[in-house]
Amino acid sequence: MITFSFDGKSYTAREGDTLAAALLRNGVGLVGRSFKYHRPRGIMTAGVEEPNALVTIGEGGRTEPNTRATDVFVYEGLVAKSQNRWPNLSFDVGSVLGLAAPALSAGFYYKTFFGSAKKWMFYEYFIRKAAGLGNAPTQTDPDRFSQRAAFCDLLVIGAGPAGMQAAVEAAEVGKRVILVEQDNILAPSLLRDPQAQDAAWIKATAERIRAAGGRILTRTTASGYWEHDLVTLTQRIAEPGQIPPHNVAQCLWHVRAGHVILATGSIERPMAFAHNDRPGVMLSQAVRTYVQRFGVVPGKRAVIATNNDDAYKTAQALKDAGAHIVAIIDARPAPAGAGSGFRVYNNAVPLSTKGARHCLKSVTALVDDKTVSWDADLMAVSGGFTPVVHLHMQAGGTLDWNEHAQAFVPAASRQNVTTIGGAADPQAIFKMVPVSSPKKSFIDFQNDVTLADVDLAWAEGYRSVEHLKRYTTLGMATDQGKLSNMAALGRLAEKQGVAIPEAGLTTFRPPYTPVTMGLIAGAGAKDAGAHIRRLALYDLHAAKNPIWQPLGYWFRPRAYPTGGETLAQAALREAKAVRNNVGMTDVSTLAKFEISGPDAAAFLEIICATTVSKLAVGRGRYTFMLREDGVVFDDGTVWRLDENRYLLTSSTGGADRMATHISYVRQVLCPQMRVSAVNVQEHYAGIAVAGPKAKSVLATLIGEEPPRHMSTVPASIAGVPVIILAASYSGERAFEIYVDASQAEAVWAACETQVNEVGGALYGLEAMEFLRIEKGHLVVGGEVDGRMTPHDLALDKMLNKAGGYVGASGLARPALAETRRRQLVGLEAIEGDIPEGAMLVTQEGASPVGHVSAAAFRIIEGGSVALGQLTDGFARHGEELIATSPTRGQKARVRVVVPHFYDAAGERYRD
Amino acid sequence: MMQFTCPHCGPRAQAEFVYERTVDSVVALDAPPEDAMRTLFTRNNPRGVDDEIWRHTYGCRAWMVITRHRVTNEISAIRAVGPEALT
Amino acid sequence: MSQYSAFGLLRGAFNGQKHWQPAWRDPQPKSHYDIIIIGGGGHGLATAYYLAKVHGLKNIAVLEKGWIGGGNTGRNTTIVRSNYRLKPLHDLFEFGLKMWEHLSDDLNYNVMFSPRGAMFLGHSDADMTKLAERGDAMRCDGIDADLMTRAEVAKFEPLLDMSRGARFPIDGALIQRRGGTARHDAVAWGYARAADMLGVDIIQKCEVTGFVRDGAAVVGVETTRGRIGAGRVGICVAGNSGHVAGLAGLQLPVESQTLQAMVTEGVKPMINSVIMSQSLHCYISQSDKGGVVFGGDPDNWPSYAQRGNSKVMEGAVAQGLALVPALSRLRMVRTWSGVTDMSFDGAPIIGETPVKNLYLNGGWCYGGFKATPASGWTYAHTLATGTPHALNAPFALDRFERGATIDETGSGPMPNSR
Amino acid sequence: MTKLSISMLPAAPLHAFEIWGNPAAVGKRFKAACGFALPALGRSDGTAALRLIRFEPTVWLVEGDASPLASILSDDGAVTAIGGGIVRIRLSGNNWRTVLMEGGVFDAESPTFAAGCSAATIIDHVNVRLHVVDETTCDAYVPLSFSQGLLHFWTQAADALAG
Repeated sequence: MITFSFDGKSYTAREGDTLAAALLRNGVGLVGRSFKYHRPRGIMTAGVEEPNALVTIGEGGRTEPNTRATDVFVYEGLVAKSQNRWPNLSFDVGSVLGLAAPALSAGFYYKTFFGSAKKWMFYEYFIRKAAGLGNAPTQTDPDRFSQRAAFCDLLVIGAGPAGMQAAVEAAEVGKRVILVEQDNILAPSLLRDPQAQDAAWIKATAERIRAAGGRILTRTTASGYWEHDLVTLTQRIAEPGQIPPHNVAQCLWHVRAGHVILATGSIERPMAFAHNDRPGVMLSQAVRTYVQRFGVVPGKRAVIATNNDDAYKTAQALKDAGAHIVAIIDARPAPAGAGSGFRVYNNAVPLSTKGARHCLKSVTALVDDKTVSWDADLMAVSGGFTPVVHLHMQAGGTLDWNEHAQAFVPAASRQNVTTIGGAADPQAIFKMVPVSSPKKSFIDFQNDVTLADVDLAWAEGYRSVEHLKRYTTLGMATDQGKLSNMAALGRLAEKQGVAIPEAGLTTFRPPYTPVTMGLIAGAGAKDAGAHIRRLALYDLHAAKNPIWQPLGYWFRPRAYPTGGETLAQAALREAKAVRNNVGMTDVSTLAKFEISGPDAAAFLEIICATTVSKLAVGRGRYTFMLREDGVVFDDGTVWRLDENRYLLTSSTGGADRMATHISYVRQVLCPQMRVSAVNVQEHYAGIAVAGPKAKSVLATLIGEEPPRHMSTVPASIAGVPVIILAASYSGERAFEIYVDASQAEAVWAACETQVNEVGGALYGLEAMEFLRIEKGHLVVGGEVDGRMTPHDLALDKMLNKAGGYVGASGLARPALAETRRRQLVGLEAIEGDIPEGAMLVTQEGASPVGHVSAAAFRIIEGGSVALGQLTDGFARHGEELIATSPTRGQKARVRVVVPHFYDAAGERYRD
Repeated sequence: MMQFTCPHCGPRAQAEFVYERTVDSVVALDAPPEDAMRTLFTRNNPRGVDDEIWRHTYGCRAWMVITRHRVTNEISAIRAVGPEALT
Repeated sequence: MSQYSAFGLLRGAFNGQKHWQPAWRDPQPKSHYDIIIIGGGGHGLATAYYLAKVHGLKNIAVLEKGWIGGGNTGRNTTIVRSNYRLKPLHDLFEFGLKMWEHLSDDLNYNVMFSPRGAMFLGHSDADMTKLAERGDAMRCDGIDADLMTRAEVAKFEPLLDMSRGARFPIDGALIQRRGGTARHDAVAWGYARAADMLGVDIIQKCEVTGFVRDGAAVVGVETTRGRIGAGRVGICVAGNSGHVAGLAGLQLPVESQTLQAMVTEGVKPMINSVIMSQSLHCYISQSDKGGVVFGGDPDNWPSYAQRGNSKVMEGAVAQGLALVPALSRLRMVRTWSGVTDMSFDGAPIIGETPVKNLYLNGGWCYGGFKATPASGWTYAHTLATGTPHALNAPFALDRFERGATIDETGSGPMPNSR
Repeated sequence: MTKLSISMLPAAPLHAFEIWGNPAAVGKRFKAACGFALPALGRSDGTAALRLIRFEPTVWLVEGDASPLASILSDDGAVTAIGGGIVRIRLSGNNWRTVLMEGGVFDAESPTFAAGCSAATIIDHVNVRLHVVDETTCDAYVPLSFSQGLLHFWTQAADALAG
């Protein structure tokens, strides 16, 4: 015996019970409330198509709202709660909405609640509160969700007898086979309807499949059929709300199959008649499942309504279990049902039900144009069978109309998929048309859509099946229209006076059944799939407890505060160390490419918009790269390490983009070149040493005269080979030291010792930003914003006059040469501090003429300075503007100046 | 998620590949400026078959032309692009 | 035709709602129209409505190959906002946002525009500066935008992960309080009903298969329901612009890509606004029915298939859960995909084409829904007068080759991220 | 089933050996100098002192002493050091294939992916290069910046699977 609770009351269940079976076993008939009118609802089905019996399972971060009671197996301690009711399930204040139903027809909200948007929001507040079903958890999910790939020759979906047979045959001829069953046992239909195969056959067949290397996954639903025979499977490792082993609650399988067999069976259809939604009205096969598989008899006096033979098995099962079959209402003319031993009424269709205290009391039918009523506490309904063609259709397959079964069946597919069993060949039924009052004849039970709603949509011109669905919300509930679709199509066809296949067809898209969001996210739920990239020197930085700053997926030290410094204080101290003394920083994340071969220089002159080939061995230069449309997209430096070997650096943020660009040019545009372009971004860690004392620090470290500005030499520090590039971003004499990342710690330590020796400091990105702004250096993502040309950034004098670089054609576009373009300027505060990102306006209230792309302070003298983009900025030096940030309530008066605030002549680079 | 048969690696999941551009948008380095910009900025964009440049970025890093139907995702051809094919 | 009102519904309560008439007629196509709009989505129907209402034109048809509102109008995440950084964009979208505020009354059809706030989260100081820059650009042009502190964000959306240790910690947000969502289908149906009342012929199941030319000029269209003459023809089929323009021999700076979105099972209110992010590419809101609506990036490769991709969906959901962990145990119940015109600067194209009498409205990338009223208004102006409205003049087709692109993100002439 | 052991191998010099022309001639020179042929794509070959693993059409990953390679290439290719950016993670035990399916898209469970085979793929968003050393050992070559994260990911997956 298993103990569980529902709405706070404790019950017991048997091993293997679904929650629905357990509730019925305990005589609980009222389980939920409908979405719109809050009508009392019970258990209607025994499967994933259940529209009514939705409950919230579990507690805390494992709470799963809207769980179908028919699709959760009871475990010890399961906690279930009813939902969409207040104050409780049997007395729900929301059910007053049912009284207003005559006014709340389909799409009523389109026709009222006029007035301003604010007024609508007032009404909407109440509508939103009434809508929804369960409550989402508010705590963090304590479990993980796994995602796995699998490959097979054959994937069989549905482990009924047909599916198992197909799986074993393939496995035993050496194929890789996966067999999937959404129930927690194989061949569950054999428990409902005992057949030739028995439990022993199931066990033996499963063993044969496994012995042949096949994989069997139960409690696993094929939820999506995607391109090229990729099928996603959702596997429940733990039941909803249950604490899973190893913290993994579910697994999402991505299965690439050579061939897919769908043995997915069919779903029984309800019938449309008045008050067909009352607790106690159930689908026939569901009733049989509860009786035969679970040993639960959901009623004592049963009326069966059917249009086919299958429901007679239900009658027999009920009778065998001791229930009284009051009547069988068979839509078919005599002699259908004759000889069954039951009281059969032919030419009979259900009209309505009556109830009391949320239980069924009586059923009324139309028999040969006469009304007949019976007292009953259970009604088992079979309106025919809808093949589960969802996956076939998701795969892009078409459907055929099967007149005997009044159902769509799979036809051609462009993927390697075959449907077998009941899904391909459903049982024959008798076509019937609803005759009862459409107003209370529900077809979408959860969303409370009635035949009258379909009729209204039709009358108002919403006649395509998609309009109908959208106008009435039919099929939009958590059961995804599994029960309602055919009823709606039938009514639509009736209105149009055409056959169902001509009335239209809705498309099935994934998922087949709703899929837990955490499972879709998988491991990505924790970090959005954006893994942090860890610096080679991470441990050394972390030991200093810096303030970190994200840059793309990297995190880099922003500043190294000491003694309670704020970020700004630390950054200013660090920047001053660079200006006055020496500082060192980690520049490892810069993009780096090693370009080798006889055509290396020629190749670089395609990538770079500046000249390269004139560089002598051991020399380097600033360079920038253009997109094909002529816009600047990155900048960096290029160094000639050897006769045929160059090192190209570019920005961290653009590294991946630049790597792709270089590969594209190499592989697609210049396949004939004799060149090797290797991405060495992570191979080399980089350490920058900058400041007036940088040269002497370097000299000590390498034991020789450091290279002059824009020169490079190989050297050795702490016994480790390094490359020294004499380059400066800060505006001071500076060096970048590149070293194999696996040996970088020793080099960093040696540098740090020397820097400390002379009283220098580590500096982070914030100080670097101060330094480069003051110097007037560009940053990709700031001044280089993907909209500026070399001319706009005053880089045009550096363009390779010979052309031939990527972007040369783009630069020739006429609008790029017109006036009124934004151009790079410097800004100097006259009054106030310049807010970064502020708009530049000529006067209060005017539309902006530019913006502040980066703002900082003069490091030594103080005073707010900035870089910006300004319309026709080159011609506006000296002009006064306002830099205003209304969102922050900040502004400054500024003067437009040349964008160099520090050592414009570059004298500090000279030794 | 589609599956592409990489000319070098065989059948691989689309997740290993990155779409880069259509073949009709490839601007040769020596294209005249006017043609270059028209090529860069306009596409056939057929509701049918087109030649696309994809890269096996998370695999062998090679570039290839994939001929694909934009509605059915049927792949009719894949050919390698790049330096002299090495075996 | 009956006016929609609460009174009408009450009256219906006593007659079984039997007095309602079709919301629009189902006319046969005439042999000639002054203006034909190709495409019965929100934009096309809005264009027809404003042509009739503002420009007084009487002889207009909207041709729809399927059913109205069945393309991207019915396949988006229903977000309405005007919070763009660049002036031509925020001016156009703001013009539209102002129209949204009165659209239900104007159309006598409740489009459920719900301005509950559209928020961009910032996850670093750099993000917050970028958001301030965007907000400042908007504010200087008279558009509402406010920065929110961390504490304000936490109060406004209590289920966001506000922990400092989050992968994308939340440092604040830029909110446009006048932004929000609307009911997408209602927009198409409301415009259709209002246009129909003004005499516009809305012709469904009528696919354009070619253009009728007289020398250099277009003088009509071939359709699955026969040839129809026209004074001017306006293409308005975003997603399929490349295909339809191709029938006229035009190649566009557009690539069609799939954009998918999804919705969870309905739950009681948990998300109050529209949540977007400066660093991530997902957007989250909750519908009136309680479903949490999710969107992400387009698929980044060309496609006309209205089908999603599992990996792209997984990526978008992972991003959403990183922001709102409480979504973990909700279930995705439905997915849908639209085919979007990805233009090569991320901005739309509205204006003339090189072919006389043929006009284009497309290239909306994944931002078309919110623009519906503004798009219709400016396109109607363009079609009625033959010259663009000031608001859509910057969005000319020739801007790419001229070098006057409107590139909000600065990502350049590729419809994917590179 | 033996528990999977997942560990980082010590840093080692690794090189990219790229050919841009005359592949047949280079192949001949290589075989003459090194005693084994350049392996085909998706394969490895070599000795404890020098092993080449081919993950790309024109590039081989070189493990071991790369000093003789430059002269073999002459003007037909180049050798570039890349080892600083790559961490080698060794998965040894019976179920390394199962672990590699977690967060992956490549068929590491295929019987044809056997000793001496190599493949580059993406696992948990990281580009990973795999080399099957023997039936119970697979080496993964992982970008340095993602290596700690991937090590954790595999360890967690192995623990869950071991249960």
